[in-house]
Amino acid sequence: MTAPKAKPILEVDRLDLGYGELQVVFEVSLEVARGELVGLVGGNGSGKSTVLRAISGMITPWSGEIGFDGLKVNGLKPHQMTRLGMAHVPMGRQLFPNLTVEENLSLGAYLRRARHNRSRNLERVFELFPDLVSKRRQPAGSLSGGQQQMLAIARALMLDPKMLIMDEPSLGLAPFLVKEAMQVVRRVADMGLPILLVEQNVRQVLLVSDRAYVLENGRLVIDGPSVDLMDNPLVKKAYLGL
Amino acid sequence: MHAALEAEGIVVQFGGLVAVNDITLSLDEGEIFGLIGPNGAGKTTLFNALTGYAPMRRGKVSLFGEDITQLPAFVRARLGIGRTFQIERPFEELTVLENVLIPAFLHRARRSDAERVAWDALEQAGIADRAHQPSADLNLARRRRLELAKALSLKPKVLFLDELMAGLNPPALAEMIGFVRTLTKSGLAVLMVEHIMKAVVELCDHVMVLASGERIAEGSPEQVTNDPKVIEAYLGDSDEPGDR
Amino acid sequence: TSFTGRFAEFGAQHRAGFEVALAEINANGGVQGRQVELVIEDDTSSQQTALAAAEKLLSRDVPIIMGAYSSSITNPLAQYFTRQEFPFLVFTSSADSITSPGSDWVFRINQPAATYAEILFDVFGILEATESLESIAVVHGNGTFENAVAAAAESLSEARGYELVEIQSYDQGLTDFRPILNRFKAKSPDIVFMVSYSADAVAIMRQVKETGLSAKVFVGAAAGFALPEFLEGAQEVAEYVITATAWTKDVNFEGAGELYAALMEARGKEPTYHAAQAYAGLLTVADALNRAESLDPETIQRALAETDLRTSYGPIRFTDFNGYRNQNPVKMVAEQVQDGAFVTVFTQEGVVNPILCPVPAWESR
Amino acid sequence: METAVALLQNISGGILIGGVYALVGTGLSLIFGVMRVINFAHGEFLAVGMYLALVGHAAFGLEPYLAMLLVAPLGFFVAFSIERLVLSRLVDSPEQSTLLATLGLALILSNALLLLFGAEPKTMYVSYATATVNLGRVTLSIPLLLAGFVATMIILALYLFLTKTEPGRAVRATAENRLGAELVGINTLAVHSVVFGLGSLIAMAAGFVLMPLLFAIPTVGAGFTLKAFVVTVLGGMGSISGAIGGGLVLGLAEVLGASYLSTGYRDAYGLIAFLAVLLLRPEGLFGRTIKRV
Amino acid sequence: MRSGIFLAGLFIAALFYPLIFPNLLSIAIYFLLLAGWATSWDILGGWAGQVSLGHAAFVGVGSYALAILAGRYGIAPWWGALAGMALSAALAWVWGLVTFRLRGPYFTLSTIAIAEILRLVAIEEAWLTQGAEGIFIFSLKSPFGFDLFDRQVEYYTALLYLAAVVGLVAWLARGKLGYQMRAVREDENSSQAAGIDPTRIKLIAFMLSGALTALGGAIYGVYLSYLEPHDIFFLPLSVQIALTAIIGGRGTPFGPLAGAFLLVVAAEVFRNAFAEANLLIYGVLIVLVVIFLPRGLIGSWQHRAVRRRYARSARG
Ligand SMILES: Nc1ncnc2c1ncn2[C@@H]1O[C@H](COP(=O)(O)OP(=O)(O)OP(=O)(O)O)[C@@H](O)[C@H]1O
Ligand SMILES: Nc1ncnc2c1ncn2[C@@H]1O[C@H](COP(=O)(O)OP(=O)(O)OP(=O)(O)O)[C@@H](O)[C@H]1O
Ligand SMILES: [Mg+2]
Ligand SMILES: [Mg+2]
Repeated sequence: MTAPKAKPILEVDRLDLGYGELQVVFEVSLEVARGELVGLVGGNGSGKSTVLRAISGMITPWSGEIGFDGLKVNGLKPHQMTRLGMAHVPMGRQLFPNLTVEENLSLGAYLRRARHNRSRNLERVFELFPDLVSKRRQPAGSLSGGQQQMLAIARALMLDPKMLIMDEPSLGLAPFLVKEAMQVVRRVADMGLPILLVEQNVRQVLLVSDRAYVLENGRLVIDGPSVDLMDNPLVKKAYLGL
Repeated sequence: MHAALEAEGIVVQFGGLVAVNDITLSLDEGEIFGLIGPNGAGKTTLFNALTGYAPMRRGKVSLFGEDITQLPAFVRARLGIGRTFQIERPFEELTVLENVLIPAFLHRARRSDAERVAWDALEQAGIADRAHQPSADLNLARRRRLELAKALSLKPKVLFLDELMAGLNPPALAEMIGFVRTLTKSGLAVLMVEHIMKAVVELCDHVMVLASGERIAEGSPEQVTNDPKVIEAYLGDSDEPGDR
Repeated sequence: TSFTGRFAEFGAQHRAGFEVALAEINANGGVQGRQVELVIEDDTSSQQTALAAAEKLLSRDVPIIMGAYSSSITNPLAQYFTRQEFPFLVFTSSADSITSPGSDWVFRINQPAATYAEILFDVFGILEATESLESIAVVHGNGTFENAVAAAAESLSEARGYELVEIQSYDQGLTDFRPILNRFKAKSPDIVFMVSYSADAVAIMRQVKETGLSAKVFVGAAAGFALPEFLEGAQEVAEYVITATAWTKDVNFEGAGELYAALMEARGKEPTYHAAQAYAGLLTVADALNRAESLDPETIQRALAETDLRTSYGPIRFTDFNGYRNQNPVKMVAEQVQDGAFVTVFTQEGVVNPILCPVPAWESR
Repeated sequence: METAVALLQNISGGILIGGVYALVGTGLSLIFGVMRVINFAHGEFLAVGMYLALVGHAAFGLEPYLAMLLVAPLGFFVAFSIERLVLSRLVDSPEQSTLLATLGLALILSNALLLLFGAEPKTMYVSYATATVNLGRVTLSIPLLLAGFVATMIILALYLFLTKTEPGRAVRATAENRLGAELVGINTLAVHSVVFGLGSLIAMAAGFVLMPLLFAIPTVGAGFTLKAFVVTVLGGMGSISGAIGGGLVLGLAEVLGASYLSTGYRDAYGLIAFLAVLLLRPEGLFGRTIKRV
Repeated sequence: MRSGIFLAGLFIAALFYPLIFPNLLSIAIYFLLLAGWATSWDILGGWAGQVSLGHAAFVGVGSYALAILAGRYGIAPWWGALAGMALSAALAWVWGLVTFRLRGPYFTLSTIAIAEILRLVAIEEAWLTQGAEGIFIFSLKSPFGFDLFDRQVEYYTALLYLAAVVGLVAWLARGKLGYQMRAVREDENSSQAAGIDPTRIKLIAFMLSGALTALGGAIYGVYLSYLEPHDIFFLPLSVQIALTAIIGGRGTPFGPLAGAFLLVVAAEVFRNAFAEANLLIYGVLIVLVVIFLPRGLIGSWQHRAVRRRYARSARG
């Protein structure tokens, strides 16, 4: 069930990344197949967010290749990636705090490719996140942390994306919300959307994802089906705190 | 004998919203006091009120018996209240050492003396090896340690830690828990807000649970984590995320 | 002088005057048989650049230095050259303070600010014969020069028995004079006395019409009202305005008409009296250099002091009078806008063309 | 009775002038709201507008208001390209960089005008330059009325654009959160360029409507930049409706101060109002306070 | 340390300048004064992070105090300068108390407004300042027989002034106040947590900055020997002071010096080389510096140096 059969939607090949003169990611290769929920885990500062930033176009790779949906996308800007159908839920959510929940969502469908499905998607999203329905006329800034996280995911879904990448959706959430957020991610994946999920909370990631990569100091060290990683002694020691 | 920090009937309001409602707490030297609760419960706001950043509608705060309710934040800092911020705020243009030097200057006017204090704090927080790195380039774990070092170089008597552990991976978390534990040895009183229950359970002597600005439970970590009200409002019932 | 910055407009006029004068001097064999070279520095309309440029010129062994446009720049220059004991010829800046008290080293061929007011008050005196003029209202910019003219107008009103009903200053670049004009209207003065640079002058006259402010005499002292731009911009509302100027093509100095034509060609458009002043300034310098036996500052200073020259700008000689020092006693002329053109109406010799007065009210034009 | 008429006269004058100030402020406010750039070259764009009006008038004998429509694309293009060339490179630079850059631009623009058109003041003569209408005993200048009217229309159009159209929404989203806007697929750099183009075009439009009233010199801009600052602060930075209020307050403060106090301090009245508002209501007279967590 | 030696060398070289270029003193004096003003401005604008565009007001207060006291009461120029400094410090104190509630661009705009109001006051209150007519400094008491109007004497006075200001700032930068100012600039909340009273630090910075600017203004007044409100309380002068510091590098002890050097030399070269286009080219220069060196000449270099030093130490 987890092995990629068709051509993967995201292919990252030997990526080198860095800031200024400092290299932080070395020869990272990974792929995400259609319909797959893939985790990317690793210690603090191991370069997870950096990889996501490169994929979504916030930084330009030093070398290596990023292929998305059959296209080479190195060096495209975030909005161009979005146009291709890549939705990014970054750390810190990046909502429009003074606009209402509804306005935030409808901006999510700003692009022409999503615009005509706007009302259909809106319904779908409210189904997925019933909490947001009652808040639709409130400014996004007034929502609680957990609700804001939901809204960020919901806004990304409004795009009708081909793929979703998420950076630490559970950061700073209360324990029960962490679980809820993870369940939401799983539900979205079950609807057939491929997801690349970066999380500090390794245990949670391994519980929900199909496959995972482990990054250490900017290099990939282990990868494989999540169930196997759960039992990997190295992972157990370093990331599960067991 | 006075408690290190006492707060009585604290109320904070933002417009019509009562963010903190009538909270009373007391904290002794060497004690670690945990504050937990769902997002938006008012934990940070309570911290802000106690440290002088949020205006209080009502209530009284005293430090070793001295009333500090009316004092501005920087005076409270001088009297011995150290704090970290939930969203870390290093002085970005400065190096790690210089960041820590600033609070260290508080009690020593001479640079060489202040530097000694700063180095001690850096060692204590485990980030001395990065002393000359520009602080803007630090990763999350190190930023947290820097926050801690900054608070420590004030030589505080009471330390407020706002989600110091959030986002740390298990080894970094274990290390940080170790740092905090050693702090209390010298009699420092610690008040911490955390969502990471592991840290709360391992460190705290006493825990208070807030929800919508109200206190809903209080007691030892075991008592609190087993309280059905807390489980419902905060912890959630199962340990597993969804069924798959 | 200034080629860039706030006063660039006048630098361009000066340049035309210099060109014409230089060509004339060198065509006539230069000075003591040598061709004259003119070294020009741009002061970028800034005091400090002017001082630096002055020092630079001194170090280049020029025999004499002329400058600048704005009084605020010429004043520190005059101070500097006095201390350096170097001859300095002022040809445009009109602040009284340049030659009053003045110094041995500073010479000025153009009129001080106060004379702008004087000639106009002389005109009022003439008009009194037929009209009763009693009250006067003054509006002026707050620059050094406008201020000086207004101050002179204030003291002259008192000396000559006019009632000063309003005196209002405004900040440069102001666009809306209506409040001031409405105030004037409430006092209905016989004379409206305006001191402004050219751009403001147009706006003032347009708004005078708009607010319906009528008076028996409108006078515009100084720069703004005497420039061709004023006619162009204000068109019919400029009619009847009387202005004071140092030089026009109609003055009865020999060659004035030819000078006008030459300046016109050099500037590529209507020249102003600033161009003529620059022209006369350079001639004065050449004349002094011609008479000086050597190029050391004292000799040139002495030669300058003994200047007695007739130019198409007018006679030039430096005397001490009324507290002025080394000041050329310029005879101003008054012009009036008649049928869309400046007509010279009054000179020191008396009325040369009829002065239209009183000015008809706006409704009846 | 006389004083009442005078008061009415002054108030109506203040309102009309205020309308033009509002227009100048609106452009600045738009740029600040979206790009967080305090544009020190704003007045220079107004000056560019004046010269464009002159050129249009001289070359084609056009009414300034007609010329405005014809030359607008050119003006927009100039500002748009300047943003592309300079400011877009500074999006991630420290805050003072853009401040400096716009100061540099101001110098470049005003001196380019000096080189192209010379330093002497240029006026434009239109037949209605001094025409007036009478409302009761109050006299109103027709060019000023026209200016006030056009200013209102432009501001209204801008308001409708921002609130009612899809691109307008993209502009607001960019103003709220640039990264967030990128993530929903908005090309925020393009939005910046367009906003800068629009904001500057509005300044130029103000130059157009002022031309029949005023005169153009290359250095006319600086004073208007200052006025625009006053307007935007009075009204609340980044708020379009605030700019209208700010413009009116400034117009009235100046006219009434000059009429009933002393004219020498005329500019000070606006500035004092500005300081008072800054200190008492930093969000502007008409701004809403939006507190964030 | 090394930069200290470098600077001492520069200072000694500067002592000989008048011997080498006896005819280029005016421009050197202006450079020294501009560098001094920019360094003073930087105390507030760079170190404490409050960008002011109203510093010409302090130049005005300093020069007018000297001119009025010397001209009207025959008071010695050094007392006049001191009075100007004291007055400026007092002005800065009031000014700061009123405006420090404002942050970022709002503070900047308020400084423009206040300086403009002061300009109007200087024009309108002629009983004090002689208004638009301007005020002359004709004669001054000569200390130790030096003629203060002599360009050489002015040069050395200005050089001493600059050396004192730069020295003071370099010394401050390493000490408590320097760090407290930077803390306030970076984050006021965090600095409160470090026990710092941000308002007090900003006030100190403003008063120091104002007083030192006024001292330079007093020297400038003597150099011009004629003051006129439009030229002294001039917004472009305020802008140039800020520009100099920012181009050189905000919050670096020697940045303003470098900025002044670049701008003065560029202005002079362009004035001679490009005639009427000189200010245009000058504007282009500013834009280019901003684009390619966003932290200013020294600032960008320092920023890179810190990182390089760290990268080296991390590797080694
Ligand atoms: N903007 C930046 N400038 C310079 N260095 C950076 C920047 N952002 C990140 N880094 C460095 O790059 C390295 C990788 O950072 P990254 O944020 O990708 O790690 P991460 O795996 O996402 O860790 P975290 O758990 O902290 O989110 C870290 O050492 C960090 O210090
Ligand atoms: N400055 C403010 N203005 C208005 N409302 C505020 C402000 N600060 C906080 N609030 C509101 O007060 C409530 C408590 O917020 P607080 O930040 O204290 O929550 P918290 O318990 O720290 O949550 P989290 O765990 O997500 O950090 C929230 O509803 C928040 O929206
Ligand atoms: Mg990360
Ligand atoms: Mg919190």
